[in-house]
Amino acid sequence: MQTKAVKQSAKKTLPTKETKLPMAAQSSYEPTIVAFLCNWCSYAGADLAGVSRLQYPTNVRVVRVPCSGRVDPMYVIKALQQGADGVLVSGCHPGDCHYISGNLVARRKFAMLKSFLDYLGIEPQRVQFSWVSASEGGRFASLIEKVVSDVKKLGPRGGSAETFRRCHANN
Amino acid sequence: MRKQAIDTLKLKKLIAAMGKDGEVFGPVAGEAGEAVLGPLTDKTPAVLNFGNFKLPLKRVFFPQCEVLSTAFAGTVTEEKPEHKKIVLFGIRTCDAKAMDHLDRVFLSQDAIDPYYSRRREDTLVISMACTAPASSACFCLSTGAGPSNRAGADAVAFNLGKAVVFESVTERGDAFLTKHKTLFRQPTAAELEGVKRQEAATHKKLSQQSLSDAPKLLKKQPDPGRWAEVSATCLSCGACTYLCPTCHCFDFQEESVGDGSRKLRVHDACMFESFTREASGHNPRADKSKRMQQRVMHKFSYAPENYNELFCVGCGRCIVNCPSAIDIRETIAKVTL
Amino acid sequence: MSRNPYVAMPMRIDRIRIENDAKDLKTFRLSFCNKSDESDFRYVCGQFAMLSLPGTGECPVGIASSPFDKGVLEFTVKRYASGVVTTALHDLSEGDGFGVRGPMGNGFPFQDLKGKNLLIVGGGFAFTTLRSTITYLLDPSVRGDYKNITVIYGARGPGELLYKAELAQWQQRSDIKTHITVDKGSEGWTGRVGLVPNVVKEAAPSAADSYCIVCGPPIMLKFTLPPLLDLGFTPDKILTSLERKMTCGIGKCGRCNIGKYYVCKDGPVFSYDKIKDIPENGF
Amino acid sequence: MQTTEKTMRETVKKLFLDNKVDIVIGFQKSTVSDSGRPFFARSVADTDKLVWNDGCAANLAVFLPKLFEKPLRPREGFKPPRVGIIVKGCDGRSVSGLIKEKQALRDHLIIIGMPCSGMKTASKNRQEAATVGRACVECAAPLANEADIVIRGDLKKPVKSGYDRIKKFQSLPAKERWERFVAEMSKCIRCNACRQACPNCYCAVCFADQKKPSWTSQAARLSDTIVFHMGRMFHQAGRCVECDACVNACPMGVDLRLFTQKLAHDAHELFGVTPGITPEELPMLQTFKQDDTECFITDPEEK
Repeated sequence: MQTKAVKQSAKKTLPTKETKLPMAAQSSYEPTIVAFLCNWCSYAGADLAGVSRLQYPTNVRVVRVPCSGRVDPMYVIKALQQGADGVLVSGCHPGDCHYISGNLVARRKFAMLKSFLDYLGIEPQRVQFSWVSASEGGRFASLIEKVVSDVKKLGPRGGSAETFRRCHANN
Repeated sequence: MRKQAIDTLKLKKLIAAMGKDGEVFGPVAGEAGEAVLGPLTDKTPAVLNFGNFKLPLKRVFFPQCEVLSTAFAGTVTEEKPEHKKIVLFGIRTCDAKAMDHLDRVFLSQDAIDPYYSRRREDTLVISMACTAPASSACFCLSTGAGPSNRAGADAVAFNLGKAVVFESVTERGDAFLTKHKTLFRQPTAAELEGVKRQEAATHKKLSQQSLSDAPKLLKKQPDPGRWAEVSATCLSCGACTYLCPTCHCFDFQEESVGDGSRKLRVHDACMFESFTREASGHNPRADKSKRMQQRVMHKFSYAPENYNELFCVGCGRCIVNCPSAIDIRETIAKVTL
Repeated sequence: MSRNPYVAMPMRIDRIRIENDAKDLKTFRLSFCNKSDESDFRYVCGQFAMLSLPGTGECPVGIASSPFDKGVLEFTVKRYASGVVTTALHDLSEGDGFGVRGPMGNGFPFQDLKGKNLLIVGGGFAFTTLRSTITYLLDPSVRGDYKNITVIYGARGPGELLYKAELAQWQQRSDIKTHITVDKGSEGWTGRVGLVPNVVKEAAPSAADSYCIVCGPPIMLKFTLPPLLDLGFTPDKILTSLERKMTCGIGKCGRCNIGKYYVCKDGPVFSYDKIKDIPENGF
Repeated sequence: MQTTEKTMRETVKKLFLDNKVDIVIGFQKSTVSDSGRPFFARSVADTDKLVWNDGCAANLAVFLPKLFEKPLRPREGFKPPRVGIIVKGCDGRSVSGLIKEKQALRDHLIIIGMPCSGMKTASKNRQEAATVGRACVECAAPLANEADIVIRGDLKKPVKSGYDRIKKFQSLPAKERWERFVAEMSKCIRCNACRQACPNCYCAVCFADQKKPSWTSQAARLSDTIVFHMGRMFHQAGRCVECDACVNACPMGVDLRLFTQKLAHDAHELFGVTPGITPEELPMLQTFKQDDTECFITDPEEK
């Protein structure tokens, strides 16, 4: 493998010193989950969970999108690269889409994406998809609990995805 | 210019001795059996009979991606080029010649590139003359480089089978021969004759067609329609430029890392549509025929005007690796017809 | 070792002025963060610099201040919707900092211009380095070196004219003749209406013992060059400034190559005879 | 093969003589080897330069979108060119896909189907001799199904399923899969040859070249390279016809097929779609069925 050899040689001979950038110290592992929630159902579901004073882990960072169909697969890939430990996409249940079929198109897309990322070696627990309606505050809370505990079980992304993540790796 | 010889069996000793001057790199067997540029050690001896590396030598001095500065909290820190002594042994003469070309760009007196110049200073280049073309796409004679040209190297080696004859080119090369004089001996008359014979024999195996007229012909500004014709099957990828030993276009990229950022210098290619696209949306080279024209003209017309040298060494990498098998020699012939 | 040409010197924004009605042109007045940079930064009107925003990128901008303006540099930046750096620059406020790499390019050849009449023709946003030049020429210490100075400056509309306060000052002066024109007038505009090439034809300054400096969009150059040639300006006496996408600014990265020249190193100022036969000149 | 070549030349010549085409995209002999390289024949005189041999591996469909692109300011009386194209089975699938995605005009296109017996691809390492590519070994449809003219000759026997390698890779632990993926990615020099050679990559501005937002940079940083390839490959979901144009174009010998083939495999397994063959009306990811799979959906209430 020529590239490898040349890259290694380049590395050995020409070490560009790369200043380590200060990072927030992490004592106990709390993963960061980026959640893309559709405006009409899942975001409202999250709201309901809050209003109902349901407890769920604080690891989730919500991005409100108009529809699960609006979520470009690149969002998921980019979130993982930029350091998210897990990504959740959630929309309306099939049949309930505000735009009639946005979530059904999304379903095909994410069936392919999840299978593809899994195949490349990104643990399936890191990329999850679900349906939560506006009335399912409880379901939302237990969904977040499940996703966070799944990702926690995998441990910090020192494993398979380390090379991918830009924050720490000097690659 | 001095000549010294060494028995091939002693080459290992020489490489070990060179290791004291810096890390020694040369052609070693890669995983798939092809020769790659790697560290020469006891366990990985130099492969002396090889075509050429897939990747051009420029990447050692001008890596595809390097960090120029780091910014954090409003302060920009310069990443200074570091000193690291290297010896390159047994690389191809066309690649060395290409470094001579790049020197003219990166070491031009009005603005010296500190990164390139540091690496160039720290590297001793010992090339090895070719004995046969690496592929049917080799055309080094046509560009004036030739299989045993001396430019860009500190010393050139000739592999005669039982012995290797070294010829110094620069003062540094001279110093290298002096430093290891205990390992070298004076070449015999037969060996000197052998070098000459080898050079002549290799010349015969190469295409004799000369491209020295190209700058004159291209200066006449070929018809744009011809450029469109020759670039019709071009896919606008960067395989030709990224693998070219003399192409040196680059770009700066900013990379955000955590709360800070890094400024990178990365290779870029004039064949990409985005290369000259301006913020206003205007693109002076929006058409691929214009980009092909730029690449060919830069190598065969502008560079000769500025540096009196064709910026092509005839290594043939662009021909072999082009997905559409576009041949730069044919392109020039067609547009200047 | 000399200065790393790829590393910018830090500067601070002292003042931001919005120049036009469309609010996409802002003039940044900068001061040097390091005193040593100030003494190192020697420039000639017509040169440019790379404005460098860490984490975003760089863009080349002509220097709009005059070398006689001590301790400050001014840059007028146009924001483009698809321009990453120009948009980020426009989002900055006074007191913020960014980097400047330069000065770059050749600038106007004042040695050759000494003792000559000067015609300065500018169009639109390209007036920045011409403002630098005019301010420089009007300085009492150098004004005597040059003969008559005529300025023709046009913009699309009155709201798009740059440096309005200075334009008004120049019009009051007797040592410079200023023609200001707009393509299309608006309410309250009492000045001239007409395209730059037509104003050149009308004003018809003598080409005898003269140099012409003309900067503007390619389309303006295309139509202004013929009347200038008709007036008797020879191509070697017509100076213009080109623009190209640039990265390094020192003639290495290959982006701004036109013919055998690099706009960043051999230009941006070229006499018309040097570039008129290069097909990629843009006009 | 020689008679096939002769028939092909005659056919193309006739198209020109009958004034049915303006351009025919075919192959001509390369300057450095015997293999074919892309060639635009524009007149009867050019037809003698056309070749057909076992080195005609390039996917010629890649040129179609640009040929049919309507200029920004079309001249009066602008008409798209009438194009003839020499296709193998894989190229034919690409052409069908492009027609479906409105990148090629069916009524301006004459598809000339060639009997493909498998193409040898030039070795990425100069020492090795050219061998029949994996795409050809695993090809299930060597003859274009939408051809207007079919040239007879030796046809490769189609295989039933070429997904053994995918299944084997799938059975490896996630860590090993990722390592292999990263090893392939680290060979990449970001020359974009894969993208440019792919008929499906016709976007006016590729996501990788976008500046606002900037998805990935041109910097050959491993992390950015991974984003580029993940993005580019996933854009082929339900569209990849397994022609291996990307693999053949890659100067560094990156085994992209190992990954793109998974998308083709999934399109078939999950949605019953074989791009370029299944006569569906819309591209796979632009449509849906009520009963599409839900097997990947997380159900928090499930124990």
